[in-house]
Amino acid sequence: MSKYLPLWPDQASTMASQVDLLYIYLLLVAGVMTALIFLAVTVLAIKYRRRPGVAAHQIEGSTILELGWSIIPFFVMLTFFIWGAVIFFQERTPPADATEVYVVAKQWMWKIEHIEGQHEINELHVPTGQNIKLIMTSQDVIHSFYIPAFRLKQDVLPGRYTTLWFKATVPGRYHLFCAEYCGTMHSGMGGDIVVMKPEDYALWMAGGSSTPLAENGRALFSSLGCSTCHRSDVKGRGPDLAGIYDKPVQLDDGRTVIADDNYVRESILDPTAKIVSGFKPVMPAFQGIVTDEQLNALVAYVKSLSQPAQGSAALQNAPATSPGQPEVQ
Amino acid sequence: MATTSIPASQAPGSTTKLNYLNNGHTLRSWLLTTDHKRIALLYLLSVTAFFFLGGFFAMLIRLELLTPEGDLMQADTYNKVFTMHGMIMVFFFLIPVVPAVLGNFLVPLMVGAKDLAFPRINLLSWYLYVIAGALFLHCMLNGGVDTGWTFYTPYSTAASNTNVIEAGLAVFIVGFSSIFTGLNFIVTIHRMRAPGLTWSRLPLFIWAHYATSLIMILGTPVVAITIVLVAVERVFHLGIFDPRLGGDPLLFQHLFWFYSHPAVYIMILPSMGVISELITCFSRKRVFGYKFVALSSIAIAVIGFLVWAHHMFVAGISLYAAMVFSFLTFLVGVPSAVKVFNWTATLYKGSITYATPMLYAFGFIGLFTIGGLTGLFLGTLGIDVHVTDTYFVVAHFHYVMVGGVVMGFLGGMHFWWPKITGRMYPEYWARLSALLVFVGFNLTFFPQFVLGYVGMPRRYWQYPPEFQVLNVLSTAGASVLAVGYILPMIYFLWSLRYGPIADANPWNAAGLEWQTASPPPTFNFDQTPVVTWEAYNYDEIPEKELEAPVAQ
Amino acid sequence: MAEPEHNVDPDLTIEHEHTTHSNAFYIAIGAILLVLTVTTAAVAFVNLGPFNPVVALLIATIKATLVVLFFMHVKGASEKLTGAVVVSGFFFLAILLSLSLADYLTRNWR
Amino acid sequence: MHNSPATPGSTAAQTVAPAATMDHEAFNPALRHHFADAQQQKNAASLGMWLFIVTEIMFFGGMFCAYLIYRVAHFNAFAAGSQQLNIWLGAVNTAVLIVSSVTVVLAVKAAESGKRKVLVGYLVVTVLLGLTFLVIKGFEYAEKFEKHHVPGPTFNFTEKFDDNGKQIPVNPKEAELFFSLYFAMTGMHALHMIIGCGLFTGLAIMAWKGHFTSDYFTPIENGGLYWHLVDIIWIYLFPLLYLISRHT
Repeated sequence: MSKYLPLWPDQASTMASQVDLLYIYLLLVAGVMTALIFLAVTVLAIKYRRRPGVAAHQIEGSTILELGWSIIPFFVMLTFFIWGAVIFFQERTPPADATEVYVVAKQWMWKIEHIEGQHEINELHVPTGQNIKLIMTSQDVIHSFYIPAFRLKQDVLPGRYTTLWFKATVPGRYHLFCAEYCGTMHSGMGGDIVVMKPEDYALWMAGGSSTPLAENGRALFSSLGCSTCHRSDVKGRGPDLAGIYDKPVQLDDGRTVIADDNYVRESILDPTAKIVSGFKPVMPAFQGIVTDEQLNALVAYVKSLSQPAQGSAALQNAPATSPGQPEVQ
Repeated sequence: MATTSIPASQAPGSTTKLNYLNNGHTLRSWLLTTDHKRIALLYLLSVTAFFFLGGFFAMLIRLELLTPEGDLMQADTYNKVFTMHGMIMVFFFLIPVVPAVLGNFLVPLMVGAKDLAFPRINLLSWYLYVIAGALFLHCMLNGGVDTGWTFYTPYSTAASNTNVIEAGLAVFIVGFSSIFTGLNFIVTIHRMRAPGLTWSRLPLFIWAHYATSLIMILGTPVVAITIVLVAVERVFHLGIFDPRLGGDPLLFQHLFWFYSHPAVYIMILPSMGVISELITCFSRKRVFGYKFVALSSIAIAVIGFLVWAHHMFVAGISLYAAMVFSFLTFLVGVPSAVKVFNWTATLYKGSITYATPMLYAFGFIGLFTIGGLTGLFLGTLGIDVHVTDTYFVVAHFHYVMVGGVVMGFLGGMHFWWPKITGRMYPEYWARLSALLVFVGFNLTFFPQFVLGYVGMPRRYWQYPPEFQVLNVLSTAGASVLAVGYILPMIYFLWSLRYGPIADANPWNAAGLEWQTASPPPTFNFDQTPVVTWEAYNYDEIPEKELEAPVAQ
Repeated sequence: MAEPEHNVDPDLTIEHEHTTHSNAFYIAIGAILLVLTVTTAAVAFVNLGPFNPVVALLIATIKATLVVLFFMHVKGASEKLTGAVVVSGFFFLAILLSLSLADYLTRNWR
Repeated sequence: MHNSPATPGSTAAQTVAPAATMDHEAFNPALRHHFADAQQQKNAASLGMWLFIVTEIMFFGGMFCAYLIYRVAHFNAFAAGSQQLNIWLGAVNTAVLIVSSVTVVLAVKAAESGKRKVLVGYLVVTVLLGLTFLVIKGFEYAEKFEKHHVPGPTFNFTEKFDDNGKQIPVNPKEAELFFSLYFAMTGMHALHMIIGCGLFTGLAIMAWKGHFTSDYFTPIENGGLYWHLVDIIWIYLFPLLYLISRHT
């Protein structure tokens, strides 16, 4: 793999090898098909070139043959579909133990917030061997978070969260690109994914002090006055948020939704959209009041209220919060 | 036939026969004509102009990408250049090129009609094209537009401060030009066929145009209203597609691709029709499996409407919708594969000559095979996530849209040039240009597959240095390709004056259009033809010395 | 042969005569449409739960069908093609609506 | 030459001017040169019109798609917006359009039986009904302006969604979306009505001048198809826009 003529991208995530395997399978099938057709056209064109006195032999067609070359390719393509869908399903299903990282895209930079509080711009440090889940949103137009070495890409939309997860395998520096056209400096909206060995990563994490995201969220939660209504004692005018994350919520209009990232986000920005059963629509909308970064902190905090001890670095670092027992102010 | 079809108004043996070309020479007789053949030529001129304009932008893109730094132009300029390239090539060249030029000229001839069903609407559709084109040129000179040809929201409605509305209006108008063309074709094919010309006797060119017209009629209005909504949102700051104002940008993508994916089939189907004509003629054979090939056109048109969200696999659509659309995408592969296999089988036991049109047909099969097969990569979910929005996609759609459509168009132009002008083109130069186009095309776009898989995103003005070698290769190929495209321009013009005179049927081809004079009289046929034979009845056509018409 | 027969292909020979009805018939259809309009407005004020939009759309479709069949003379036209054109129009509209909705309804947001 | 069209008379054709041989029907001023006969011309025009109607269905279909998806997404806001529309004006307008469709179909019948004055009468009544619709629509739009329900900088929506007496506040942005679609859909429909009125005025003048006979009235027929289409679109717009969750 030459530095000047790269023919294959680096493989740096668990997904990369899977995608490459499927790609090689497709290359083989496509290569064979192309070769067959090119060969057939060439051979037939030469063999049956016009010769004086030799007329063409008319053939109407052959239903069996034609059905054959309709149905057989279809089954071959079915294997592409199934294999591709299996990989896609994995790519779109983050494991439960993934460490969360928040990504905010804007023209033209990537702002990254680790749950432990580290902020980065156009760079993302991750350890090998750990599942990382990116929770991404955009402040303006559509962007797309693309890491070729991981074979992963996800559009980042304004107004909602999209997610991407991976497990890096090989330490190194890899390209991060914006893959959805987003204006003047679209091609400059890139950066690096820095994959480190866990011990190096721990060192990097230790450098510089920062407040965990959920802790920021907790501060916001009280400064914005959320804590006056969302409380666990009966006097609360809003639903208690402890333990609701990722659980079904019964709505006023009879529907049930899962309280995932997007639901929490929407409920902060536009509280009347999905009212929890038994509560009145009294909460003011926070659209335009909180920034995307603050929103991420609030979402991280709400989540931390539902997290058991394991897999939550944020919680262990958060002093006033003990696992499973949300505080009431 | 050529001699028997001299119109009565001309004395036999007279050197000039009355035909659609010399029936009036004033500018007015051209600009107010309702003759489908003249309108086809008007389209040919305007479409060619836009092709070279779009090609000019393509060269700018390739030159900028010679080096990793953005050194030839500013980022803003580059964004406008690729947007202009895309919009011109898609809306002003690829969509109209085959239907509006070859289709306009040949559909009435092939069905044995005197004209299209609505000649004045046909003229109107050319004027709409011209108005849209003028509007677009004005927009371009006025600073251009930088949204990419896809107009993605909210960039186009809230972020871009270029002439989005004017460009949108141009696309809206040219859309109606396309709708009217499609409407005219469908009515003509249903209502104006010569006696005896049953559906099962129609040339495959007609079937392909019928299928294309269906898409034009069913799809274009949706993109038209979508662009209206984008313009309205931009003017009044509404939130139809802007999430900050309650809308959803993905709805725009749904509506846009509902048309714009089938639009690819608007482009490619007519070219497939051309290829069917070429392959049968130059192998002197009936097409292998007429019904399969004919119905595969309709199948492509219908299934083509079910697959649009495969452009949106990473856009944030639901996991399940993505799987459904991926599956449906593979369905559309079947009729496309059938066409390629049947063309190849048509060669079997034929009597094949390698005239230029046939070289283009071979080229089409080659490029479309690669383009189609790489489409399967993109339909495969796991692969698409990696390669979508990279140069892999760029390479894929150029193989299909440029490789397919332009090969078909040039092949068709060479094939019907004697019918259109009454002159033969120079065979030697034509073969050379066919070769240049094929080689240049592959040199330009094949490296882009590699570039895409190693991760270079599309619409990049500058890129990491390790991608340079592949980009240089691509630019080098583009210059070969450019020569291949400019050559036909020159020798076609040359042949208008110096080309050998063609008789009514220089290729000894089947099909009604070859049974009238070259160039045809204004009303196409001296007498309404009555069809008593099947399509491509090459077994009933006696051999003829082919050396004569093939010049050089 | 000089005067070719035009009835070689059924598609080219359809006698496009729509069955005209009496004025009274058209007025009766109009009256039914008016009654349906009143009905749909009235039903809107009755709480049928999730069936309100269903009933409203059902009535609208009945009205549209009446207009298409009798006012636009699709019923009784010896012309099968017209019916096919109308049906295909609504068919592709249905594709647009249902496949887009398929995405929205299976998303885990909104 | 091979398979020249089976016309032994092709040599005979040389004695006649090409255009003259083509026209089978000796004299019919409405017959365009490229059609074999009036029937073919009429069939072509009719099919063309129907195809145009299909494009119109798809044109409005894009907006119906947007409407459907946002109605599902922001039901409360859409219901609140709908409750602010004037259902009576909407219903009256529906009735006006239905009556106009009846007059159109009667006009076509009059044309078919060659009754010129009756035809003109129905056409004029149709135009008047169309104008009535537009005037009523104008009053509705004026009301929206007064209530600041026109999307844009002045938009203001404080009304709540009244769900069986339960007052649910809605996001004004989402309500604005409802009114955006309301104005886009009814506006595009009104534009079609305006075009229709112009078209029918023209047809009435042509009919008055005696352009149409019982053999040739294709423009009346096709104009009628257009009018009915515009009617059908309104038949759907009325329940979709005006009748969301009215049962309070």
